[in-house]
Amino acid sequence: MQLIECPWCGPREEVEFHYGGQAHVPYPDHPAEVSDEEWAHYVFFRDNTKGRFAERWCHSAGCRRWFNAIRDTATYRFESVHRLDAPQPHATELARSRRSTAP
Amino acid sequence: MSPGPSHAPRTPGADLPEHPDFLWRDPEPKRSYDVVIVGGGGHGLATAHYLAKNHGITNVAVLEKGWLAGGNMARNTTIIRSNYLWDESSAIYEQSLKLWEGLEEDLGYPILFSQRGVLNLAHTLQDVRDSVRRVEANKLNGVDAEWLEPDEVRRVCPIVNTSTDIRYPVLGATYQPRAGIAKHDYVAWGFARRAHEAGIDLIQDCEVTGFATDGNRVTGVQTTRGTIAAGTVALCAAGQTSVLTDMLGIRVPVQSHPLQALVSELLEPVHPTVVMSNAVHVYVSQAHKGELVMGAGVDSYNGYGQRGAFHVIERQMAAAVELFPVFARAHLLRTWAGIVDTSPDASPIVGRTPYDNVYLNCGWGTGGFKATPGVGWALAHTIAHGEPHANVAPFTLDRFVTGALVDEHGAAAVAH
Amino acid sequence: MTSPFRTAEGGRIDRATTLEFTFDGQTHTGHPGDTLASALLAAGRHQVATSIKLGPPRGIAAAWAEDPGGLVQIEEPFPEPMLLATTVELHDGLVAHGLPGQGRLAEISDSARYDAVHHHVDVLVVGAGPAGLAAALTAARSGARVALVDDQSEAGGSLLSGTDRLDGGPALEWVAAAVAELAGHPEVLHLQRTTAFGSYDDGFVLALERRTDHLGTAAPKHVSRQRVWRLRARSVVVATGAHERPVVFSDNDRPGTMLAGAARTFLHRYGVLPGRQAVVFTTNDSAYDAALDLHRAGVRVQAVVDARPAGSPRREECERAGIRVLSGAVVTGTQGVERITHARVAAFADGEVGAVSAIACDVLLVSGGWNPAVHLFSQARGRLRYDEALGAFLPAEELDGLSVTGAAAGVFDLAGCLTDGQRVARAALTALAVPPPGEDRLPTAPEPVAPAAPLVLWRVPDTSGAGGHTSFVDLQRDATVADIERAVGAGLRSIEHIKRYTTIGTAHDQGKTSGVLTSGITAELLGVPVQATGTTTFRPPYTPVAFAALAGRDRGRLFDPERVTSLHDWHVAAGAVFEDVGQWKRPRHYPRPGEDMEAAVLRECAAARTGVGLLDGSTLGKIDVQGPDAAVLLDRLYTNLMSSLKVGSVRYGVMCGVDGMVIDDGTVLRLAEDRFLLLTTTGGAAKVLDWMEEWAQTEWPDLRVHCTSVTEQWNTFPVVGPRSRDVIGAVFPQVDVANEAFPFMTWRDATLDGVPVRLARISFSGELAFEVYVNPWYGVAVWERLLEAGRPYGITPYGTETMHVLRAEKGYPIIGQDTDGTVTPHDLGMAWAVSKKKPDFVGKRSFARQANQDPLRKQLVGLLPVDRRTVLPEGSQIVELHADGQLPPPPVPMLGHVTSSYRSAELARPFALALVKGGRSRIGDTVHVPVDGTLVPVEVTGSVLVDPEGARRDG
Amino acid sequence: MAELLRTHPLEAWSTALERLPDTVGITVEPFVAMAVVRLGAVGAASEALGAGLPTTPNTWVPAGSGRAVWLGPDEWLLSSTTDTPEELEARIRAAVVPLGGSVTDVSAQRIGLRLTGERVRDVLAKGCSIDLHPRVFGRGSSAQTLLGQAGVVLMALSDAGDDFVVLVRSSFAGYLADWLLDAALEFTPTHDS
Repeated sequence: MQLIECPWCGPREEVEFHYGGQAHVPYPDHPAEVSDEEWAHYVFFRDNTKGRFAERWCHSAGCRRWFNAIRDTATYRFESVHRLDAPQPHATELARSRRSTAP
Repeated sequence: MSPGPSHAPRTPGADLPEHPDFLWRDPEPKRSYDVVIVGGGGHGLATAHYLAKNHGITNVAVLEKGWLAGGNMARNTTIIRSNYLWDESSAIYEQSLKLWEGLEEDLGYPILFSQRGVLNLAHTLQDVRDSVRRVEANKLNGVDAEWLEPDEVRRVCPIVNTSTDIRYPVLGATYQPRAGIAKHDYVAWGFARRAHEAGIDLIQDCEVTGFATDGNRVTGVQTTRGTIAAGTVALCAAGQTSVLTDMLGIRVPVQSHPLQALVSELLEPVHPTVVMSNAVHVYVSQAHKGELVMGAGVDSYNGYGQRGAFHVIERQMAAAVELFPVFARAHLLRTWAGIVDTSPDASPIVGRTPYDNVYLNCGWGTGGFKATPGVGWALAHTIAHGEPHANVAPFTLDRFVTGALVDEHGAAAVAH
Repeated sequence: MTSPFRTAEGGRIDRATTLEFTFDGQTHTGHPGDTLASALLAAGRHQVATSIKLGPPRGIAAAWAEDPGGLVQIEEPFPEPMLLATTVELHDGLVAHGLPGQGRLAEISDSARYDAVHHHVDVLVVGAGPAGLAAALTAARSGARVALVDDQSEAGGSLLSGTDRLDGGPALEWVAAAVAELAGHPEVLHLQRTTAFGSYDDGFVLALERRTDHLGTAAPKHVSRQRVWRLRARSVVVATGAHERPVVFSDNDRPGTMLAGAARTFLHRYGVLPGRQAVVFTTNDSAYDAALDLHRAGVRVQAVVDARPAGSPRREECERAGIRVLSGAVVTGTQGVERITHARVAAFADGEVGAVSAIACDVLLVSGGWNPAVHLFSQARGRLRYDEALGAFLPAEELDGLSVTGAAAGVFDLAGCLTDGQRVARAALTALAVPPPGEDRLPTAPEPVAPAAPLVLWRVPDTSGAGGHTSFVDLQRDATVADIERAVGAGLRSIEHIKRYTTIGTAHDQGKTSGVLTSGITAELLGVPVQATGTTTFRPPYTPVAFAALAGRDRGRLFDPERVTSLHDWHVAAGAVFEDVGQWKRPRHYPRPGEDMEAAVLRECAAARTGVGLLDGSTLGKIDVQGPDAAVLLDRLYTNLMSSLKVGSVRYGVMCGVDGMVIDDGTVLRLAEDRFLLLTTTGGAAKVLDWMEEWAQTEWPDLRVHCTSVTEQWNTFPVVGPRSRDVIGAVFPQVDVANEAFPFMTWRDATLDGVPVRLARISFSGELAFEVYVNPWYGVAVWERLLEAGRPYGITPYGTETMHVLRAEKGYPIIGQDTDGTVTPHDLGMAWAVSKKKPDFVGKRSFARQANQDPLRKQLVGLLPVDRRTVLPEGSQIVELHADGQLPPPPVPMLGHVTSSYRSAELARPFALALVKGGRSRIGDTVHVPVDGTLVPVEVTGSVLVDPEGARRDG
Repeated sequence: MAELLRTHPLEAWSTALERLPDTVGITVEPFVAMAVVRLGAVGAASEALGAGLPTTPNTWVPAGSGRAVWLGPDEWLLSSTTDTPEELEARIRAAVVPLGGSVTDVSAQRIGLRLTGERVRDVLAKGCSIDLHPRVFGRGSSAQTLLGQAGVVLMALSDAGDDFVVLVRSSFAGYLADWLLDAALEFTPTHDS
């Protein structure tokens, strides 16, 4: 059972946290204008990186604040945690461009 | 109460048949194959077997990054059932179950398929509604299924706590008599041996590091043992799927999570069937040698570590003792974890990809083992004909665009 | 009853007290401090069990958890399957018998208590041997918070098994002093009988304390029998020692064959002689201690058989004692039936075995070297390396916050263990920025005799003609050298495959003695280095742990919290039958004497439809939403428009997920321009609040809005029925309850004896209805006022079942019952609740997807069984018959399923709600529902079956 | 009509709690007014409220007749033993709404339990994963965390680790009381079940 560093409350047991999946997936500015496929990607498709991964967590049993983290999905080690108002140094680096799923 | 001195030696485990004297050879990879299957687990090996058996395609390599069937196949709780809610799901799982019923003969391998039945317990009124809904759908789909009242549950599995004063009393259960368990290593090795006999190369310690592509075709697979040219590529890597699709630049809506399981010491037979419970999350069977085999819930976060958090096991034990008071002093002997790839609608993703000659098979979540022969059969057909087999046709990648999901979350029982 | 093999004196047992126990139906005696194994050996009994597959006898082969032989079943004081006789502490009245392989569970449930405790320390030391004690003392002396856990009944580790001396006195005197000193440090937790069984991230170690097992029937009932310690340490020191390893030879499973170190333990710790006539077979110097100690204790040591051509520097010591030492020789096999009578010995050079001669003995002591107990290190994902000299796997790296010391790290001499333990502890303290103690004296240990290099010998070539079939590698699984040879012959190379093919290492001992042997033998057969073969993964738990111990106190009523409203005691007193809704207990109905649920519900429904009924709706989720942008957030999360809602008014709203499927619904009260009160479903309360927080925090942090749960801040009592206005008017005389003054879907504030109360005209039944909101401090009092005022009108408390009937008659869906995560508002016929004005809201975009345009989507409709009798089971499927009126063969196309079904007092017939493909286009059609093998014809209707024009809600 | 009577969710537990020895004393706190304050501009609010709101996470401070507990970077729980719930909410509203804050009466949302005695830390340790050692969790410390399976707000009232207040959602009160009584059992030797 891991300790997870809440940016506000400090290290707490992992049972106090809720996992929010990949970070930095913004809600489309104009959903009505995106294609079905782009919309599907927003709704269903998330990176599933093996290794360093930018993801969202919420200290649900504590201060109930969401935050971002860089975690290695192979070792489960947390590299860093970030308040939502903090800049995201790794975001761009971790973001990947992908080709479409259209057959 | 005490049987006193030990009697004539019982021989648990003696019912485990010997493995054959020879299983498979470790060949050097050839330069080129008609079909390269990435992933030497149950699905990959079954696909190889049916490619040879049903379609005469034998110039095939199965690439395994570690040891054969050492991933989820070696780590699962071996529950086999087909009592799924939606037509699309019950179709492929039921065909798979029918194949299971003839698999021992087909493979000439004692896979110990034991049709001891599966109970899915209902603990709330909504569980009951969902259960009846699933049973009625199963019947109409030709899947054996019945609804059991608590006293009937007790008759099928006397050790289940059906008293009304527990936190979540058992209000009944769905029952599929033809469901059961099998010995996972035996199944995998049975497929592997047949594939090997058919001339298919099973290549271990061969990790895929990249793909050579030409437009919308993959021309070769780059591996730690050199580049291998491929006419067709099938991805059967379960939890590792995204690692491969990332190399191909294909986005697939799966997330890899740790799924833990555990086993007790060998015990005298107490548990005649398989019991699964959603509200009181536990699923348990007593395997052939007498050990209790249990699965826990999927850990919440993405993880490729083949290990999970122990609080999940502790919660699992609480549920087990709550539902099976006699388990109190059974002992946890070993825990482990696999990596399950879960999809947004808890249904698999099988079929075409943006590459003309690459087929995808993933997203089975916790349902992969029971589907092994079924998906092997369908994927082999799909590869041989270049067209999706009817049983996998509904499970395309583009259903997430059209919205035609096969959502097994809402109304399915425990998704294991 | 006698103990012929008990020494005259010595040992750590209390000879003054005699304990009586029963094994295999025979009564024996022993002493406090004995294990079941030592007491049996004292009685001259080696055989404990028979083998799992083949059936020959199996005896005690080691002195603790690594024993592969002595599996027993406990019968008294309470049946417990499969324990090792070597780890069962003796107590009066113990009843046990040997196991051939399968344990037996009790038929009755276990009444013992189990619990878990969280404990935080700076330094956790696992193992109270010399290295562990030295480490613990150093850490404790620094004033740090320390925990020392050890699996034995007393501290000392290997010192308990020998005659070592420290500071010129018996080493155990130093142990006693160390334990006393630790007890004097307030920040030290020292636990014996506590096995660290799992090591996880961030210094998290799980340990099982056996608190009362050794007390037998005298165990106090209010104290937990076993406790799981959840230890969180900033630094972990693993000092778990090493397991002695046997050498494999033919017939090495014969009772009387025992690890040499174990024999020393039985002698020194338990005052037991393993036999009268011993042969010692070794590949290293450690077994010479066993030979000499047993000799001094009066055992005739026939020979020390040392596989090393050069033998040992300790040869002379033995010869002075008259013990024959055969160097460059091996034991090739044993003779005897139930018990060893002879060891077969032969010269051994360059892997070749010479002529065999038999040496008489009743015990054969074997040592093939030592395997450091690296389990906890490996579980923490530390890499291991194979050490050619030791023939064992050692930690290959330093881990953050976890260090290994003593024998577990390959340090085998006493002085070395002490200094290494201290060094590791000081390093740990330094890493934690805790100043190591100034005064930190170690006891002086005698200069160790430089040992001769051990020989790494996995197995002795089988000259018995059995072809390795009697050369056992894993005694618990009856797996032999022949089995490994066969696995390799089958084409297997991976040690994981070998393990599965042979089942080695899968038994109770999880391969403590067989694991490394298997790696070694496999490497030999494959002609590869042992490092390349490696070991199978070390997985928790280190030793087996009872399910109940891990379940802890989360059993019975503590298994999962029961949530109740402030009215719960009243409901119980009123004879309510409860329903589990999530974690809540809700009254389902209130049967009167002689009433079944159907009768009670018909009565409750009739009251609500014709008089007045009262419901405890307090479990509904309530969220207070405040801030200048409150309306903006609601507009983005509800499908309908909330910003246009007037202060003082109420609106029903639906929430969808981004996929456009309904996730929750409820009413919204606008309390002020910048403040709303949201009502959610009972089950959805937490999800909806989290959902709102997630969007507000992660997506729209610019919105000035705050959400606060007030679910338990308000009781909610719907007062329902034509006479509800009379009741509310009577209880709140100051409120004008006339329809014009207090119209439908509005709310008003009122007070009752100075207590603020909120009233709302909301109807989930179609009847004239008011909801009363009050602080639960006063909940019971207000509830009783309502009952009192309603008495003239026969006010009737009703439960969830009646609530469901009433709402279903009106076609109001229950999210989660009439929906399953695949249903849109349009499918529910709620297009009216989906705003067309708003440019966007969560889920809107998904409505435009292809599958959402399908005219054959399932839609919510009503069903009326044509026979006017059948109550369709909820969950029933709906089908279309062939023209011939027959059911087509499977797979039968299904149109949908019954989501809700009730008997209606109002309609005087049963009815149902259902999701049906293209349902609204089928209204008027007759379809069929299979029920118990018959096909029940049902008419498809609209979903609103009672008062479609809504005349009643205004009374 | 007679004044409306108040009922407490733990009335049925009172005798069992009274039977506990002093080493694991558990008493039910009387009802007090409580309100959740949400606000960015802390300084100003403290001034307006005439009570300092703690800005250090996981701490509480005395505030008037009650306490101010840190719940989040812009969230506090204020209590008062002298105000009625309505008075407390009104007073705070007047102070914080002009500053863009909000306030919600949550007086009945949670109930309070006072845990006193030399063994209460051992009782809490059976279900609370955070470190309650006085060195790290002395007077003035607070935490929102899990106790057993119930979410709680935990406050340390002494530097000796022998005096705590636990706030728990009212609907979980019975569960937590049962949980605590069960956890305290081993410290009540007279008790034999």
